[in-house]
Amino acid sequence: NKTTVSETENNYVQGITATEIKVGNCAATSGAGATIGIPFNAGIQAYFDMVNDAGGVNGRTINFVHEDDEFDPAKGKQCVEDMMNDEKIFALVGHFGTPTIAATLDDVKEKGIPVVYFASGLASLYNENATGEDRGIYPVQPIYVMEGRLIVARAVAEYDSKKIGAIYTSDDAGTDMITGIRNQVNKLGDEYTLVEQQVTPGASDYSAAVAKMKQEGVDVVIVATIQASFTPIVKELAKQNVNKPAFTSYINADGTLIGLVKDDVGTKFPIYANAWVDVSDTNAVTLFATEIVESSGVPLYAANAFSMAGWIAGHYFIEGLKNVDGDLTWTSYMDGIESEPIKNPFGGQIDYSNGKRLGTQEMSLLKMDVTTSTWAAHKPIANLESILGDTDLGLDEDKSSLGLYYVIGGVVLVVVVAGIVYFVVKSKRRDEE
Amino acid sequence: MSNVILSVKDLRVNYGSIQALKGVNLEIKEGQVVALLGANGAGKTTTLRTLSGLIEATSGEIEFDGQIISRLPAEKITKLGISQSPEGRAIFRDLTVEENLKVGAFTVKNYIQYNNFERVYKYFPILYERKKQVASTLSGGEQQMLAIGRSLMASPRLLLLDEPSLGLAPIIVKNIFEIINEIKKEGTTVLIVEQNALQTLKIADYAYVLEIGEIKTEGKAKDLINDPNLIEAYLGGRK
Amino acid sequence: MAIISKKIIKDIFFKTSNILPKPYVNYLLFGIILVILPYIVNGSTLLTIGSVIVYAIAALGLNLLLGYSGLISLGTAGFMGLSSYFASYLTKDLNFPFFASLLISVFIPVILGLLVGLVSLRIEGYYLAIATLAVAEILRRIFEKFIAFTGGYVGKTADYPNILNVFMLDREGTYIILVIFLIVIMILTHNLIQSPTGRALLTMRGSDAAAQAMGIDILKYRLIAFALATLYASIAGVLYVHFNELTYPTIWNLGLSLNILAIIIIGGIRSISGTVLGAFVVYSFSDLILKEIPFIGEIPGLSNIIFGVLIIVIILFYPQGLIQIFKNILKSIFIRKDVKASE
Amino acid sequence: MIFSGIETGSFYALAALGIIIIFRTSITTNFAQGVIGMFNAFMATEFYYRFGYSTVESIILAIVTSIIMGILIDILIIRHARKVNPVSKQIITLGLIMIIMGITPMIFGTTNRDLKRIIPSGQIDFGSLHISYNSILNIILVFIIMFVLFIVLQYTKWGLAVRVTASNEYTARLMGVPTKMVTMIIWALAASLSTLASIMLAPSNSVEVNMMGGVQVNALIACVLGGFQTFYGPVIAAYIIGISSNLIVFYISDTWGEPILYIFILIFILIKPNGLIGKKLVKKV
Amino acid sequence: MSKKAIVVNKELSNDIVLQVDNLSIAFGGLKAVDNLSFNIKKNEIFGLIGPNGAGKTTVFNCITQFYRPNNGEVYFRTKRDKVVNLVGRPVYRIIRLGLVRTFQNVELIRELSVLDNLLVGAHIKYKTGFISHMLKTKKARKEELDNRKKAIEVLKYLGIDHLKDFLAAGLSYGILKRVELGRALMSDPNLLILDEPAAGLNETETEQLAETIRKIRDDFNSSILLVEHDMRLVMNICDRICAISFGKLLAIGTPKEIQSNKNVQEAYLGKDD
Ligand SMILES: Nc1ncnc2c1ncn2[C@@H]1O[C@H](COP(=O)(O)OP(=O)(O)OP(=O)(O)O)[C@@H](O)[C@H]1O
Ligand SMILES: Nc1ncnc2c1ncn2[C@@H]1O[C@H](COP(=O)(O)OP(=O)(O)OP(=O)(O)O)[C@@H](O)[C@H]1O
Ligand SMILES: [Mg+2]
Ligand SMILES: [Mg+2]
Repeated sequence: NKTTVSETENNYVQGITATEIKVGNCAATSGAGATIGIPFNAGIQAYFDMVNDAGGVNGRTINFVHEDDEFDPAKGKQCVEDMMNDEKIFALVGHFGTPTIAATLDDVKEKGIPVVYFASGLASLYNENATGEDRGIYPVQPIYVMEGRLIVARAVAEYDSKKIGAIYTSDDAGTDMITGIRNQVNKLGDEYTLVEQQVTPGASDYSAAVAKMKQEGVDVVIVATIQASFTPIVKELAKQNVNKPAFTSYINADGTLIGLVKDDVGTKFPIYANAWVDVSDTNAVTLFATEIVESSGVPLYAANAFSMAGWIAGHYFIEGLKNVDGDLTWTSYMDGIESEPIKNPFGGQIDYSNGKRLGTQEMSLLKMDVTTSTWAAHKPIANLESILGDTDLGLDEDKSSLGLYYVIGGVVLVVVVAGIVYFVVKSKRRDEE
Repeated sequence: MSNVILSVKDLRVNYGSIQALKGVNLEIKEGQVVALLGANGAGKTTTLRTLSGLIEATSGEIEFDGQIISRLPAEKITKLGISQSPEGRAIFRDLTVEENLKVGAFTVKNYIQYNNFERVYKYFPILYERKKQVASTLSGGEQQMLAIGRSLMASPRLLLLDEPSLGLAPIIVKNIFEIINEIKKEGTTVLIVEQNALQTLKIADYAYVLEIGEIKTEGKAKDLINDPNLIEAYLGGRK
Repeated sequence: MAIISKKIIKDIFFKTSNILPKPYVNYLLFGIILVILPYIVNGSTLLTIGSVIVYAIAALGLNLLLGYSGLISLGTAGFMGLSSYFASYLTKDLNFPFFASLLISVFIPVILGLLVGLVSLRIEGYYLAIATLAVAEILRRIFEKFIAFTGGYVGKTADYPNILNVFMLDREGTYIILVIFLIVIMILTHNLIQSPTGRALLTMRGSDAAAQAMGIDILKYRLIAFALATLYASIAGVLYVHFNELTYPTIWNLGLSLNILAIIIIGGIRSISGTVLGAFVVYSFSDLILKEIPFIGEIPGLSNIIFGVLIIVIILFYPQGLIQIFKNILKSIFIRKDVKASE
Repeated sequence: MIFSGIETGSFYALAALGIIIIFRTSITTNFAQGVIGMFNAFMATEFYYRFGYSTVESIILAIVTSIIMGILIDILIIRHARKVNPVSKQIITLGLIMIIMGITPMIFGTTNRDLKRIIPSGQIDFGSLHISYNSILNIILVFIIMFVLFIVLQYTKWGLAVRVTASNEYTARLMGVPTKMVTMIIWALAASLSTLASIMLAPSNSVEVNMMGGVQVNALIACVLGGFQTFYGPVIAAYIIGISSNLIVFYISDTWGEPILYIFILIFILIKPNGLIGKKLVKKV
Repeated sequence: MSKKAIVVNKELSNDIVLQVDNLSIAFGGLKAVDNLSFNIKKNEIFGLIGPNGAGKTTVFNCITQFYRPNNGEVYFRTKRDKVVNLVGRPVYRIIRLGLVRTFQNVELIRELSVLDNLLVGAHIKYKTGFISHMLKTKKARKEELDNRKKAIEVLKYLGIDHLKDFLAAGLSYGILKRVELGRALMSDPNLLILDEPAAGLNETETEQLAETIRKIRDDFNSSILLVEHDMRLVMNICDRICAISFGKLLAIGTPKEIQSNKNVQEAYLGKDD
């Protein structure tokens, strides 16, 4: 099971030399996205540092390069091309940001470069049977639509809730999750109802959405949002005394968030979060904590969900590498990573065999513990099937075909309004003159 | 003989590469009315603006009442008692007449301000009638009166008037010259720039004639008025 | 030899700085330089320069609007975004050919622009600026939420244009289309601002009263100004989506509108070459130069800070824009010598 | 919900007031208003967590730093921008945004932070309506600040000084108005107003780089809705936006609430082009 | 105003160019112009005088439709010898009829050269639209060339052709006044309205101006209506003068008659020393 090093350098695939494997990514390390990008990359770097300190993989150390794309998909696209064509990296590790991923998915597939770990739960990454150029895509994080379904399952299983409230952001995470939530609620049958409210990420007032939850008297509230909106929504729930159990996405299963909300929430209501990582395995967590602090020098990153995600990204890439048989090429790497299920350092595993590209499908449930400021393990890792006995794991997205009619209607409306305003202005002017 | 209140030594001012004043010397005695005459573009306005501190001189010295003011900012100079009715009126267009006058009295105490209001309204009754009107809608002449009135609001010790008669009806122009006489009696020193040279010389004590940035002639107004050559040459007037 | 080269340089620079007539030659020359670029620079630099061209086109429109008619709009990004979504929707979802899609994609924003132009008769100055900002915000919300049409936060993709089924363009080909659009627009704009229309716009900006007294119909010229500004912006939007192969709601935010405003302020208002120069400074300085400097490039955010400082410094010292530096330098080099020589 | 609209409206109002007073002295719309507040909210957390001051002390210290920041911005930049036209000044504030956005993560790191309430807990109940003491404090505080500012600006010599500085700075100096001082005070004041807004907003949100984005846009729109000519117009408009956006979201549409509100506002300013309070100035030729 | 008011065809005796009938306008409570009537004959130089704030500029604004009078009509004989009522017409249409004005505070475009400022005055002469301008069609080029020639002629006429390429921003007030006059002349008006053309000019310049105004009347075959406070100029060149005060008519007559009118002396001229 050893990779043999070719004699002549010419035979190496891009990014590979006798002693080094160059991988990279493009993430926002400045501006608004820096909150995520910097710790994420620190996590990847920490894992590679650890591997390199131990002598690398088969005599090759990992050289991780990254560039700032400022969360601008156009820049991200440029950057990814840079990485693939100029930096000549072997693989993209930790492909970052939904818009950039959506914009570059075709490019990376065309190039055929392996991409391990997407920092996104974009639905189009989901593929039950990848062949050909789709093969190089290796999602690790759960797909948001799937997560939406899982959250509903958990809410129902925990509280037998019939009336489910959901507040979701209008971004990709929120809208994909609400798709899964709707989907699952529908599947559950008529006795289950959904009250949904959309909010704008980064808004300064969420009281209307929360008031709706209160008015409708929901049994549980699902907070299907990214971190920036999670805090204010939970605070608003507490403020308005909605006091119903809250369920949220793994995105928010982040220790730093507890500090932000615990004073407000106190013991008013429990908050649950999905988790695809199991932090109860103290060995794994300690290893991660020591390595990340040593590598980045930032103690806070030891409890940061994004640096942990980066760590996992590094882990999956390396595990795939270890399984490679023969010369290291893109194909052999793909064969390697598919050859056996890869364990997540923090519980669970992903099987890429037979073209399965499903991301993490099983998650545990955490409960916020305000006294210790931690997310305590509440239910072990499980998939939809084992929670509700639901066997259909697909993601049937509901795509409405009304788009075209709306577009035409909108266009007509604009033209008509323009015409009316023109005549009004004209006649007004005639009056005035 | 009264003492010198303002003396200007070798004042030079540039606009970019254009030299507008090329070494101007002036001396103004307290309580006098002094005229500064000269053709278009001679640098009269530039002189006044420099005195008020709106333009910085490249070199030279301005001394007001024993204090060097050439490097002081405009607002400090105004506080010392120099007030100007600028060329082009420069009223605050979006403020009312009353507010404009109030700003004119920014540097003086409230009780003085009330007296000054009375005085300005006495000089220009039309301003009293228009006191709540937004200044930009005043007629041209009314705006001019407002600018002059505003400069009086500060109870200045030295009043600088830049073409005060511009756009005013003949009857008001006569008034203006009477007003100048009146405030002179109260002890205010006046430096006046006018196109209307003859009429100005009639009320002035002393006059300077500027030509392209330099003082060409100076003398008692009485003497200059009788010097037809001078009037012909520099002021472009006959009669 | 040296003399000849100096003369050539002089000719070129003077013409580009609009001192001599017939700047067509210079625009074309500039275009040729741009076209040669792909053979010199690497792929990502090409992408950067492509974006510069796109934003330069939008900025030329805003320059007409702000510099000539004196109306300020903060809605540029909204209009660009709208046309980009139309272009993507029409070519990708409905399989329209490139030119048909271009026409339709540009039509809608222009109608909206005309609407704003109508409104500008009643709302002026900062009210108009913020009102256009509100329009752009509404459009951006539509981009975010009207998922069936826009793809929401995932964004929407497009392909390199396919012209008449004959030219299936690749990136370099699309880039050349960009350059052609830019040069043609520069020339047309140049013609326009030197014409009675340009004068009428300037008059309107300087004095409403004088304009009307001289027979200039304010409504008509405001509509023209807005129509052209949105036309340019939406052409830029269409080119953006085809060149970058994607469009995404958060690109089209207030920041972009402000950046396009920054282009004309930094480059030089009422100057075509200034606008293009400004676009290069705003959209490539940071990527192509600042980030390449070792220390600055390594610390995230530092290049932004330096660029922010740079913008402020430029405005404080060159309120007329960077193009002024060029003109000054050229004047000091050539004119003085010429005067001496002719004496 | 209406009440929370009033509270949010107060934040908008503070920010709008900051924008409007800068507009009235420097004749430019300050796009950096929000990020200045954001930066100083970080300062407050820094005082609280790193230096161990109490919440109130931290807030006061943050206000002090914001005043210093406002003064610095004026001395270093705005003062030298007299000859710069208003539109270019807007771009200067854009440059400020870039600088502050770049510096913030360098100084304070990239994690979101928490800022405590002044009154940590307790609420008044009216039936199903619960209003926290802190909200009441916020609202009262904002009302007092507005009232004092309004009196000062409308009825004192300094208020007049502010208005003439905007109208014509050169002539204002000629009248003895220390315009440099006026702009400096105004920038300091604007910075502290926006800081106050961000500090009041922070406890129900969290302190992060984008926290003031929505406030900034809504404050700008409030200025237009209220009219640039008075100080109280934008304040009233800010409350209208704060309250009605909640009502529209609640009763009409959660997804399209904000666009609908903006469309209403657009239609309104079409009908009343100078805003709620503004009066039309006749241009005389 | 309904359209009817615009198309009224009024009989004007042949030698009258402008007839102002019962013109009134008020701002709030202030009656700026109060029931004023006068007329201007062909090739006449007509002066309008009155104290500050009497309403002279307002009369001009009412004639050129910058203000809409509350009451009264303004009849005008156009270039094509048709009589129209100006009241109710869009401001920008007035110049096409042959009536053009200058402003009390010079309204020139600072960014444009002197020549270009004059070309703005020829705006109504252009027949091509903005698309031809963008494409620089042959017709557009020819038009531009023709107007340019004409502008240079006018500049020569006013004696400022050496300044044609200077930007308006840097020129002195006296010159600017002349440029504004030139701009007005570009449209070949048959009535020229001048608001305080001599303000800020010194005595020599004022005399030159008087000459120029007379010449314009003769060479351009047009009538001239002017407001001015410089009595020497007014008395020197005007054929007839109308004096108003508080918006009301005081007197109409020859300069001599006006000068000796008691009311005018009291309200406007002041007693002679
Ligand atoms: N802002 C300026 N920039 C450049 N040059 C200027 C400026 N202001 C004045 N000048 C020039 O400076 C010289 C003096 O101008 P100034 O206004 O002082 O003359 P003046 O005597 O007041 O003339 P007038 O009688 O026309 O008011 C003139 O040549 C003028 O062109
Ligand atoms: N838009 C307006 N709103 C209110 N009042 C106005 C307006 N326009 C003019 N007025 C008033 O109407 C009166 C007439 O003004 P007008 O400008 O016609 O005077 P004028 O005769 O031209 O005076 P001057 O010789 O001083 O220029 C003035 O008292 C002025 O304040
Ligand atoms: Mg002068
Ligand atoms: Mg007048």
